[in-house]
Amino acid sequence: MKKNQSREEFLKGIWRDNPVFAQVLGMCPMLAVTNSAINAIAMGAASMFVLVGSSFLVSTFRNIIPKQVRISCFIIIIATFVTIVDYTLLALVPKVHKELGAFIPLIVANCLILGRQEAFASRYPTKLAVMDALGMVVGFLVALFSLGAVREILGDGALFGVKLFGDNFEPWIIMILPPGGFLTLGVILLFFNWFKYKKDEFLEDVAAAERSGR
Amino acid sequence: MDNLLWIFISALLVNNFVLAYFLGLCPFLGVSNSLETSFRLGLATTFVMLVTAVCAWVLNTYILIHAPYLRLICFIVVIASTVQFIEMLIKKLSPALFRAMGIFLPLITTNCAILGLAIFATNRGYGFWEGVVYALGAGIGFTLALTLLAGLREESELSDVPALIKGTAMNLIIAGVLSMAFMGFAGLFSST
Amino acid sequence: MKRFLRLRRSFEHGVHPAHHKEQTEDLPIQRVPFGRHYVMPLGQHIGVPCKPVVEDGEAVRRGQLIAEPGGFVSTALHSPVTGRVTKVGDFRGVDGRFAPAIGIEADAFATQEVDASAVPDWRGMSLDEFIRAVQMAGIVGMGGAAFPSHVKLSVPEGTKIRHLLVNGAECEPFLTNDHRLMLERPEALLEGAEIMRQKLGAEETVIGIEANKPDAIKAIRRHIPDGQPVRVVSLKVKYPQGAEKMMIRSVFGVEVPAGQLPRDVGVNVNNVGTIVAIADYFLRGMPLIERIVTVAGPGVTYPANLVVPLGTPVRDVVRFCGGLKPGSREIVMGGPMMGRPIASLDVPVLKGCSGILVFAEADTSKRKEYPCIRCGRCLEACPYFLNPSRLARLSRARMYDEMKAYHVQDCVECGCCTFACPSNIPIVQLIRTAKDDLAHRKEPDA
Amino acid sequence: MNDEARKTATTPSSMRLVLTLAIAGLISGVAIIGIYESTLPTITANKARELRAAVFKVLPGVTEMQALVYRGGQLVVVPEPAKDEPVVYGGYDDDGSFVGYAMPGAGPGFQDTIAILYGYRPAEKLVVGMEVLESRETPGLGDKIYKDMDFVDEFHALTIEPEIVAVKKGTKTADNQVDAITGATISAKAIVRIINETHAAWAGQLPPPGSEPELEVPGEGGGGAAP
Amino acid sequence: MKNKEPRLLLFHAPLLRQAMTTPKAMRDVIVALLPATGAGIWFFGVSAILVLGASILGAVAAEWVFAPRATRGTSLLDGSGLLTGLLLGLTLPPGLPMWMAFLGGFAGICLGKVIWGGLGHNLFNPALLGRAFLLATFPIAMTTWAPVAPGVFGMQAGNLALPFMQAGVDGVSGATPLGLFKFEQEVTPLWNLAWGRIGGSIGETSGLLLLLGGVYLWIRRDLDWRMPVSILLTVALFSAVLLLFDAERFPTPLFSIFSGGLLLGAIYMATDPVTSPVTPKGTWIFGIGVGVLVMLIRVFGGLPEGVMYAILLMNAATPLIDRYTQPRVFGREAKSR
Ligand SMILES: Cc1cc2nc3c(=O)[nH]c(=O)nc-3n(C[C@H](O)[C@H](O)[C@H](O)COP(=O)(O)O)c2cc1C
Ligand SMILES: Cc1cc2nc3c(=O)[nH]c(=O)nc-3n(C[C@H](O)[C@H](O)[C@H](O)COP(=O)(O)O)c2cc1C
Ligand SMILES: Cc1cc2nc3c(=O)[nH]c(=O)nc-3n(C[C@H](O)[C@H](O)[C@H](O)COP(=O)(O)O)c2cc1C
Ligand SMILES: Cc1cc2nc3c(=O)[nH]c(=O)nc-3n(C[C@H](O)[C@H](O)[C@H](O)CO)c2cc1C
Ligand code: SF4
Ligand code: SF4
Ligand code: SF4
Ligand code: SF4
Ligand code: FES
Repeated sequence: MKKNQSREEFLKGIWRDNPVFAQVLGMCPMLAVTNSAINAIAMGAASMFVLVGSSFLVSTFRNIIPKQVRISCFIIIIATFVTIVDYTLLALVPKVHKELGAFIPLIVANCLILGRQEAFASRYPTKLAVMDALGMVVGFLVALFSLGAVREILGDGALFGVKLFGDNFEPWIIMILPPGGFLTLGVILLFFNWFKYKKDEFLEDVAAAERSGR
Repeated sequence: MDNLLWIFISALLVNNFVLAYFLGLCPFLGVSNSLETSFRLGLATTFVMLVTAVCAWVLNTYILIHAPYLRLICFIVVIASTVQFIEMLIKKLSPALFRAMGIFLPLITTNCAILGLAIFATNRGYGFWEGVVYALGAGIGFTLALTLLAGLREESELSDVPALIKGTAMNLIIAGVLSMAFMGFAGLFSST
Repeated sequence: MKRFLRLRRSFEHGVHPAHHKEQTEDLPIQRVPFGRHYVMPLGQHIGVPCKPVVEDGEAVRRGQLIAEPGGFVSTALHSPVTGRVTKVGDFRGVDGRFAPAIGIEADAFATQEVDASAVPDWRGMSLDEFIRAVQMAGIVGMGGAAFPSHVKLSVPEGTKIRHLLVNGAECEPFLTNDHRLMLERPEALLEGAEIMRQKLGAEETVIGIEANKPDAIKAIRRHIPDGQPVRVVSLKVKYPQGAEKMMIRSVFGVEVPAGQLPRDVGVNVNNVGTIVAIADYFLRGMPLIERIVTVAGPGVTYPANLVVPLGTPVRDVVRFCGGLKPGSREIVMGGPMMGRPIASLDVPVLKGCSGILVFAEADTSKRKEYPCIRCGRCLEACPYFLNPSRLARLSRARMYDEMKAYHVQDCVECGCCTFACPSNIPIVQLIRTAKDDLAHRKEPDA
Repeated sequence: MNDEARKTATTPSSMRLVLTLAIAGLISGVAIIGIYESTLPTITANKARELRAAVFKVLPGVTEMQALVYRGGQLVVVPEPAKDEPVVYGGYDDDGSFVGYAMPGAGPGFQDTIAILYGYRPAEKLVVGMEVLESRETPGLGDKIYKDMDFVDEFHALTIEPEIVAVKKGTKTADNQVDAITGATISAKAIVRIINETHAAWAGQLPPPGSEPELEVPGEGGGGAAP
Repeated sequence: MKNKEPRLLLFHAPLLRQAMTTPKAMRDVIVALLPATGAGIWFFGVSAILVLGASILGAVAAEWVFAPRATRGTSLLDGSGLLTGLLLGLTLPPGLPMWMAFLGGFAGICLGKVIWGGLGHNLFNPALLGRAFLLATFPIAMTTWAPVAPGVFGMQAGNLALPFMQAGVDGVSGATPLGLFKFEQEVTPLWNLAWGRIGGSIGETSGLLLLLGGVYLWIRRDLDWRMPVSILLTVALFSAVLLLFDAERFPTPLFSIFSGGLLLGAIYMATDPVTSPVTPKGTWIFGIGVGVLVMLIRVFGGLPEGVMYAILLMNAATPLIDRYTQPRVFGREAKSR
């Protein structure tokens, strides 16, 4: 029971409640750093560390932290993790850090993370909280990656810096520029809606078939 | 180093916070369904940005040179508390003004546009006035983008937009087109 | 500025439809011979329906009172013919729905003359008696709205009527009944106007006529008795010059404030037909039992201007004019811009029916509709400076309440916007829908 | 949910609130300082390495460098330049003799601020190298200012007086001229403008050729933060 | 009498209509554009035909693909899709690879029209949206101006580049009068500007023919004269004022008006009824806004030309303008809406 509940918590974040596609949270880092797949992954990893870590702490101490100051505590915790990530990346992979630039500190402001603490971690036992965090962040990663991949492939004719279409492919510069971010995400969301719509249609048909079958 | 005019224009149009830096998207996509609200939210944001710029400058010049590692936490805590303090002040002094934009202040204080402003201003080593002008540009730019989007959204209520597209997808595409249009400002006042 | 506008003798915006009057403008007014069956709906005027005072089978004389006012905003009804009441009950009305009316069968052998025994002495009357008399004479606005004229006469304390404005614009295409009337009975018109003016205590009478009826203008000017304060004003040919507020704007250069009435700017507007009806009653004792109707349109064999006893089925009128041409699909009561389409030929001619126009399907508004391209032509057309494009789009989106902010209530449904729209959008219907919705939603609390 | 209930049931004393925050702050402070201290050496080392690499790149033949700032009317060697104090880097060859300055400069480009470092040999008044440290110029167009080697190479022997001018591609005649990049004229001109402005700014402050500051500490040059 | 009762219709008044219809308006605009198009073909040869064809094809294809099955094809009949394609093509450089032109038309209609619900519902000018998309996507190809073709049969190698592949040869950039003026301080003689034997987009070069088409549209009452007039006046005034400061650095009013895409934009694109304000006052504001933005971008901005961006930006502001320039209703005090 508990087992598959935690599995459930994990899975929901990836598709049904996908933070980006379904909940439209944490858009800013989402769009800002996804002009290449690698940046997207790096950002995702950073967020993962922060979200999972803070969810863990928050839900562990959820009974000790008084309601009145919980938000402040959350923020302090998150900010701490972010600072840690910031310095670690700066020390280990300066190149990536330079690419992501100011957007690592901005993870603090990412609605997704604070949102999860408030909505989930502060209410549920550690195990579930971590699973939920993992699910969410994996969903986030999926979104980041798909966006980053599309933008890099079209915008640079490459994936992870590997040229795909030979040298005289004409890159779609716009994809690397800000408008490309908005447009691509918009179109992806469109497909997401379309898929859901088709799915619902399908389910209805099935239901109808069954009803007629009875 | 950069002249003030360029800082202002750059933050306002060329590198608009929303349309070029993707900052403050949540309010941008969330609140922009009504024109009045958007405009007031924009004003509130501009105001908070000004406060932020000042705070950031004070912190950078007096505290953070000794303890750079506290940057993030300091920014958050100080900005949040200052804004809250001012919020109370406004509530006391001018209820009207409070009703106009006060309600938004809590919503804004931790959003990434504000924090972003502080961090960018720091990274570029802006002085006091540069910081203030930067904040002003960024704030007005945010208001501009928000108001335009809100107007377009209200208009699209009247046109039969396919159901699949209605909602966030459409807003993002509008935003995309807007940021495409804002590319026209690139290089404005930089070569003169 | 105002001065300049007054010189122009017109209002802003509006449209210029081809006026198609050549068909009938030179045809003298004829009488239709009496037929057999007549139907007098009890609610053919704006306001409360009237109450029948006759029963089935009762014999009635031409001009005899057959129904009395049902309230203040209501008028009397008189028998258009000498004959027998066949039925007091429901008959098919203009819109095809059944409505209470009095059916009369003409007596084929009676001499159809009005007993002008009692010609009322209007000079002796007090204003209130006069108003009562107008009401009992069954006189309503012949300008299309069929609004009880006595209501307009009864001005509340404090408002002083300074001008009597006689509306001879006849801006609607095809229609020439007012034109012929002014041409053939100028004396009656002037007499009636004088009666009204004196009773209203107005300083002068102004007769507004569109410039495309010079003969009418000349005729009236020629007959003005010296000493009678009458001005005949020639107005720019433009639809809707005849809308009272537009005409007031053209003639006096003032705008009647929205939501207010002509009387609030000291003007009383009456159609020429109404004025002549006044004269006919107070000088010849004939109540309102017949009116002049223009029968025209591409679908009529012999177009004409006819004096038609009220209640005459459209069928008889059309037959008198040689019947319908093949392919006629639409018959309109009133003008082509504001008139109402009728559902069957049995519909009777009413007090407010200024014309019977017959069209083939090709001439009607059965045109392909395109989306609104926001070209703004409707804004340029609307004489009330509304934003029809916006109103139509809001109505489509069912955002009726938002439409109030765009003053949907000020729309008089003149149809200029629809006329001008290149996308054939039924703007007027959309607006009407919204108005109805708003009105009916209001009812409960009001 | 029952712990939820418990929380709301007991309204804790403000004492407790403050305490909680204080503790939280304390812990986080400790954590942060910890990570800071442990990463600081590597970070500074990285920065220094990057800087040295850049300096050596723009000043060919240089193997040693030190940070110089203008204080009290002259250029002095400082191990740690103060924050936002204008700084140049002196470059020296193996036998410690002065080669030239590596001068950081920045200014508005087509999209956003461009930060560069260029090598300057005062003796011949020559620009001998240019490196773009930071730019958000359009990929495929503006980024040619560092991707297009033809353009970068033009800064290997460039007379800086009276001033550098960018001319339409292929029309370079004098050796104070730079062939602009077609399609990215603005970025190209921006680079030139930045160099000219930086040069003008320092002109009065650099000592006459030959009397540059000596190389002080061989080995670790000034680890001054890159602009 | 002879004929039996007809079944009566109940169409509502008004039964009369003026002559103009929306498809007629679109057709008029296409007709008005023919002279300029011809000139483009004359100057740039087969290339022009190829590019125009590709962009029109792209636009129409998008219209067709995304139309709901029920109305598929019918939406093409009003001719607005074709017009969009044509206008887009006229704003493209003649040397552009055909696949790019096609993509532009397709993207323009998708992002600029279909998404909003088709004709009349779009918020941005589809043709210009398509162009903006292309410019941001392929900046180099889009700023590579082929020289005027040797003859009607002249043709650029670039046109035939394989889909998604580069145009191999990269031609000389900045050969437009504006580019020359901005980056080489070189003034093109006015007559060339007016007649159009100059580098530039296919349809933008021949100012006189564009004006001719404009007059035709004005006579047919298809466009709101306020729009072009306000734009051109603003631009002229703006550059006249600049001249007072520095006659060397700034362009003359006539140069400003006849160079670049200003005439094409002011007469055929800013006037797009769908994406410009409906109210007369709003039209003035829109026009002045476009004029000012154009001059800002041209004179102080990074790009040589700004008409497209100016119009798109004002499109974005149109809802606001419309909202605050509601006409004063008859018999009421003047008030915003
Ligand atoms: C409740 C009510 C009271 C009216 N009272 C007057 C009046 O006192 N004076 C007047 O000139 N018209 C009066 N009218 C008539 C209208 O002004 C208008 O003449 C009538 O509706 C027909 O005009 P139309 O053909 O332009 O619709 C009144 C209308 C209504 C609905
Ligand atoms: C759009 C419109 C056009 C009108 N045109 C005329 C007209 O041409 N002649 C006319 O007598 N009344 C016209 N009317 C009716 C007048 O507004 C007004 O009701 C009438 O002249 C008042 O006189 P009555 O009550 O005697 O009809 C028009 C009304 C509207 C709304
Ligand atoms: C999307 C886009 C991006 C651009 N990016 C740059 C850039 O990064 N740097 C630059 O100098 N010009 C850039 N430009 C401007 C033009 O490419 C260039 O300034 C113009 O062609 C004039 O330069 P030229 O005379 O060398 O052709 C860009 C233009 C567009 C449309
Ligand atoms: C005067 C006029 C100008 C037009 N200009 C444009 C234009 O610039 N771009 C465009 O895509 N469509 C234009 N159209 C066609 C139509 O309005 C356009 O396809 C709609 O924007 C599509 O909804 C124009 C139509 C007219 C009547
Ligand atoms: S009723 Fe109709 S036709 Fe007659 S005058 Fe009035 S508007 Fe004109
Ligand atoms: S006239 Fe028709 S198409 Fe033009 S704006 Fe009005 S409603 Fe729209
Ligand atoms: S505004 Fe129109 S609907 Fe309302 S009363 Fe006047 S005519 Fe009737
Ligand atoms: S019908 Fe209404 S909206 Fe249309 S023109 Fe007449 S008054 Fe204006
Ligand atoms: S992530 Fe930027 S405001 Fe929410």
